[in-house]
Amino acid sequence: MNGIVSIPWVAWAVLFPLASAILSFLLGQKRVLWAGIPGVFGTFLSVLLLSSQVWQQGPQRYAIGGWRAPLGIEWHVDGLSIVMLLMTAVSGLFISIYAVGYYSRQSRGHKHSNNLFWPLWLFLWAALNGLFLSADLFNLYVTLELAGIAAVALVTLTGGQVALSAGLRYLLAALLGAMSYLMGVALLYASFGVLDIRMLSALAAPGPAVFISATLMTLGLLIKTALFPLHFWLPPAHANAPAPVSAMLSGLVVKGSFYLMMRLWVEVFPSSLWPIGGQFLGVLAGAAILWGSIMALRQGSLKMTIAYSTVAQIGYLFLFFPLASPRLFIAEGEVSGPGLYAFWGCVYQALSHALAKAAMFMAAGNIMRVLGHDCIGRMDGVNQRLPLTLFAFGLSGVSLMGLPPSGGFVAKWLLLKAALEKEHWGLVLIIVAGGLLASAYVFKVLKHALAQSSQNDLLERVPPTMDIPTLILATLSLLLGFTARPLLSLLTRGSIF
Amino acid sequence: MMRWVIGSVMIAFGGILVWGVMSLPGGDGLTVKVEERMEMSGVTHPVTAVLLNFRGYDTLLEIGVLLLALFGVYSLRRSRPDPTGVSVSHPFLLALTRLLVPVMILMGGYLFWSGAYAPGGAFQAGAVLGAAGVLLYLNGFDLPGRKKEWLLRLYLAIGFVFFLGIGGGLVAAGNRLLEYPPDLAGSLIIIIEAGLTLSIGFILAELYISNSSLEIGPDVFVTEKG
Amino acid sequence: MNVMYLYAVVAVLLFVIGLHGVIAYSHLLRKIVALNIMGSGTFLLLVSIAYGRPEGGPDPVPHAMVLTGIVVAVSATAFGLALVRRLYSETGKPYLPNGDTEKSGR
Amino acid sequence: MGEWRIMNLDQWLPVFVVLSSLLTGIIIFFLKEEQHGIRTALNMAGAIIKLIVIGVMLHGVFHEQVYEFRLPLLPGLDLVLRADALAMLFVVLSAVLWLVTTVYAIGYLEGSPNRSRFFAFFSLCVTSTMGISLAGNLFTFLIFYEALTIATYPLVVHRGTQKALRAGTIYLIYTLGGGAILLTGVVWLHILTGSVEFTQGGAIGQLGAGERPVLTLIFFILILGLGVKSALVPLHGWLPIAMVAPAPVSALLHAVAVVKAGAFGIARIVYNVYGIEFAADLGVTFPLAVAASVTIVYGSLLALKQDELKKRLAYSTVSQLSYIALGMAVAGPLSMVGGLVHIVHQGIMKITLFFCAGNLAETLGIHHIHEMDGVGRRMPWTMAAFTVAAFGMIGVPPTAGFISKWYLGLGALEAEQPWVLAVLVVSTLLNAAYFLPIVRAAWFGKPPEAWSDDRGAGRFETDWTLLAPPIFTALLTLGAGLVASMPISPLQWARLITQREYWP
Repeated sequence: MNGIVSIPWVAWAVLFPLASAILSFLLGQKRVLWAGIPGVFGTFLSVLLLSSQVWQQGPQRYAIGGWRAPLGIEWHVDGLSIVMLLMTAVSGLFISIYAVGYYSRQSRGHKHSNNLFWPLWLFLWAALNGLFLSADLFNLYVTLELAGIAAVALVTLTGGQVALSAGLRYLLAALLGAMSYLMGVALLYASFGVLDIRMLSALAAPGPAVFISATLMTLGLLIKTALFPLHFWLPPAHANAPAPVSAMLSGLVVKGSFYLMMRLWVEVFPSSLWPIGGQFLGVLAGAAILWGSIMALRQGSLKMTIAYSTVAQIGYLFLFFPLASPRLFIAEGEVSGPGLYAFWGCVYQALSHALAKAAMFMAAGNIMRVLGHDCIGRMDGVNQRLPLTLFAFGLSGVSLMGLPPSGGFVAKWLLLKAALEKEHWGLVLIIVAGGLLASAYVFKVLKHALAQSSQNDLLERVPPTMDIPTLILATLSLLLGFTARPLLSLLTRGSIF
Repeated sequence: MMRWVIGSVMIAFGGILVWGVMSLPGGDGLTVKVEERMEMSGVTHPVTAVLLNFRGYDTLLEIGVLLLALFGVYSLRRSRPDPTGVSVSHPFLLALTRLLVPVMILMGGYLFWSGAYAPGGAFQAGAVLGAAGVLLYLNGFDLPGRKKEWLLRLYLAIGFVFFLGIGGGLVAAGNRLLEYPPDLAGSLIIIIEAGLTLSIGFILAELYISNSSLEIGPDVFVTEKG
Repeated sequence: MNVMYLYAVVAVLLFVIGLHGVIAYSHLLRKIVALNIMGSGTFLLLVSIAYGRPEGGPDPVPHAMVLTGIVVAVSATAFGLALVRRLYSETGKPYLPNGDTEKSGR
Repeated sequence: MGEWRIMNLDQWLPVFVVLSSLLTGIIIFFLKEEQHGIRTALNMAGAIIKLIVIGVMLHGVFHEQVYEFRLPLLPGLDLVLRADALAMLFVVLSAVLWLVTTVYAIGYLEGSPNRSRFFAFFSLCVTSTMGISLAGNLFTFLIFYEALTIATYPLVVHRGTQKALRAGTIYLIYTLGGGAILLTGVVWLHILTGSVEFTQGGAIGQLGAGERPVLTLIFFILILGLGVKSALVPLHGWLPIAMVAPAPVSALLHAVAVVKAGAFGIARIVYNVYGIEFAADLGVTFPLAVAASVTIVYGSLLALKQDELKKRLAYSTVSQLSYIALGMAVAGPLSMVGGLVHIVHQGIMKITLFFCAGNLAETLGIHHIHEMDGVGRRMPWTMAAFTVAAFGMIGVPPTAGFISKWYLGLGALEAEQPWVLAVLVVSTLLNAAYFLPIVRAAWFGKPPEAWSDDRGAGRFETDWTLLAPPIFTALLTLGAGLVASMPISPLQWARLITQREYWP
């Protein structure tokens, strides 16, 4: 037992997906799952065991190569990293199972489309894990690029004209964002000579170069996270990717750059940036919630609706910036205040959205598989053919609407509490209105899907590997409503505040 | 109208950036730290020491990015590239290639070897090898290993496999990730660099070659004869 | 006045020129070239700040960052060009189609 | 050790009450359409187990035993299920009527599609209702209140017709909007006072005077949120439209569960959050009384205009429900008894009426009042039940309705608000005006030569599963009035609650 406790699971959380990615490439198309499946479970278990280590022993620092910062690269694993890693691991596990089903049938028809899914996806997972672990600004840049290119390659897997242009748009946005981020890193390094986040937080003093680099890095990450009005690339990319890819992009990938932004604002950038910068981001966040929801409501295709819903839900994440401010509260036993609630609420929003949105895109994939299209107006009869999928869609919808008892409800409760306590009436209104708009677009879909169909023939079945993971993820997004206490307590381990 | 708006925003942005860099202090960064630990790095050239030892993890991921780009291009291909169809077969080019390719391979080897103590290293070497591969392809020669797909995949991946295998092996042995024992550091880095040189050469060549299979008809850029 | 600042100013100007190119042009090749110019600006800045202390040797860390950055840029460019070519072969146009998402970006 | 074990089990009883229908619902969802044997067995087992557990708890609560289950959800915020006297009033009502309605629904839906989905969500609705009843704080109440909204939607749109889907949309617009308003109020109150536990005599009465304007505002926000489900005019618009749902849904949910959830919530806010004395002191009860009175009269007037039977019943629900709110708003012990007991009385009477309406529609295809001439001869048992319930609604002794109105009237006099009496008299006249013509036509009208859409039915006038439930609830209606002075009657229970509220 002692052995398991002392193993550096943090390293395996990155090594497993990397190794299985390259192995699944080496093994070729026929045997790809020989590497893929062990890789998925290995990664999942590593993250789980790492979490239990952090839960029991507190935050970890890991100097890669034995070289301590500032010379070397260090990983820093605190509660926030762990929660993001867990989010990725749980969603990733079920998305992977779904993908096995999704590609099992297609592979007979298309030789080219799927054989690279597994290496790409495992690389993406490795990149996300690396991103959540890293404490080195330049290393973070590399993980961002790794994740970005893997994501674009996954979008273009189907190779259609629409997917290609969506992928290109995504690639350009991702590269622009990363470049802007890198320029900021260069300026910070030029100013302070270190790249480690913790060291920078002690050194960084306000000055022109710091403000400029903060602006550049923020802008870069805003593009990558697709905050309104920089969301232009997101809906086509997320809507035109294969279903498991949409699930991981909407659920996980955008959270990566958001996580980084949160960390930078709290730990690196000077606190004088917050009053104006935070409010500015708050305005964008509010606009994102309203605009994304309204656009979601206006879409005729299911996947576009879900993609625009992501634009809106990303807005909720950014409520962190107007509602929290750094060092408002210190984790010395006594924790309270709107800032803490905003922090909790946003992270919980990220979590529950990850599960719910992944489930929703997977449900959309099932519907497309059976109906052959994803036009909302022609969805009658889905209820008869795919009751489990539709139920899963409804469950994840409950979380998106922020209705109890779901993870989304906990997030909304915390955010609403922070907003009311800060007497930020505009945001109170937007949080409530956003929930109602979300119900409008979710129930729009349900309404059409529940309509009685004239034809009852089963065109095509989906394998249980597609149905069941969808339902499990959706159920988990609901059950998140009951696990807030342990998760928030984990989150506060070595809190960034 | 839009042009002027964008232009003036850019000018303002440039002005702010210039103001920002003029305020930079100009410190010496991590020079001293690197110098202090050069002896333990296993190489004598500081940039190589940073790339493959102090910040070796960055380099590992970077090879991952290169591979990912190749995977991306692969998934866009419509068919497998066929060198016989795209041959330029100009006698002059053929002669040049026959002359150049051996020299390029030799130069790649030199660059790889010199990286330990002078500017150079796996990337420069790999780039030269990649160029050699492109030249060969343009003359109708195929890459070695194309006939056996698994062998080609192995060439492409071997650098990453070595790197990751050594990094992971060290973890399994109780070290930290990529923590080379000081006395083995030099040799391990050589092994990794050798693999990287080969793989980078192959990847770059494949990135170019795959372009011909992206389009439906005959490749318009390469098949122009004469 | 340190010579570093001369390079640094040129570097950020390259960055801005590149950014302008990405935003102002719609031809995809131009966009990709412009992104590379942005990248070059960033790399030049990193190289120039390596000479922050003229008397000693250059700081190797930014040099390593530039080498890594170049490989990343090459990878992204190669993939981007392949995407453009494939799109061109499908649509006959080297532009992104004007969809409903065009409102907010180019 | 033994003591500890008993305490431990006690704590879990409220959870069993909730789980007995939740688990049933989940299992049923995964059943195949044709497995109706298992489905029926599960439904009945769930309902009966629930009744047994409730029986144990009822005994305990009467002897001042506390059943409380607490699950921490967020720091400083618990999910609390607690069985107090008021909770038990609603729990018993819903549990008994669930059993009855399940029997009815099995007969009603025989042979129609999507029954697994129907019974699954039906069970989820009951689960939510149980949660609402047993909620020990506002947060828990909110959770189940919203869950009820979601669980009801698939039942409203069950038939999947365009009309049903449209009704579902309207239902959602009202209830989700109300839910959002309620959420805002609850969070706001939470910030001011911390977790709001339902306490006898009120939880927040001790707050400083400076908070009074905010507390008044929050009171109205909460009532606005709850007013949608309890169909206070002008928030009642969804109720008549939602009648497109199958009869068992209309019967249990739109006569009992959903609308009572709103009314019950108002009771919790008035008695256990603000406290009746503090609420009266704030001056918030009078506006509530006015709103309730307007609803009573306006609802009756609209009922008068309907020819569709279910619509008339729906508007009658709008009107009758506000008796409950009125009883609270008058702010005296006797009127409180009247209001609370009406939660039960209105439930058993209105469900009878809806069962009967369902029987007419299902057996003879009758949907409108003008088609009902002489129907008493074809379906005497159904119409007898209908007549009893209708008399109850009017308030004719010795039915249950008479007891409610009697106590409301006495309460108004006791609280020196005689205008309430006028409201009661007007309402009673209107009740009579829209129910008596139906009864008269059914018994004394001239029946047609043949019933156009008669599906016939073996031994009885209709299937026994459809016939037994209304007769049973009609007997309850009579019984609740006849044995009102016996210790097990709803009236005595309401008196017990009132006693504990006023003299804790």
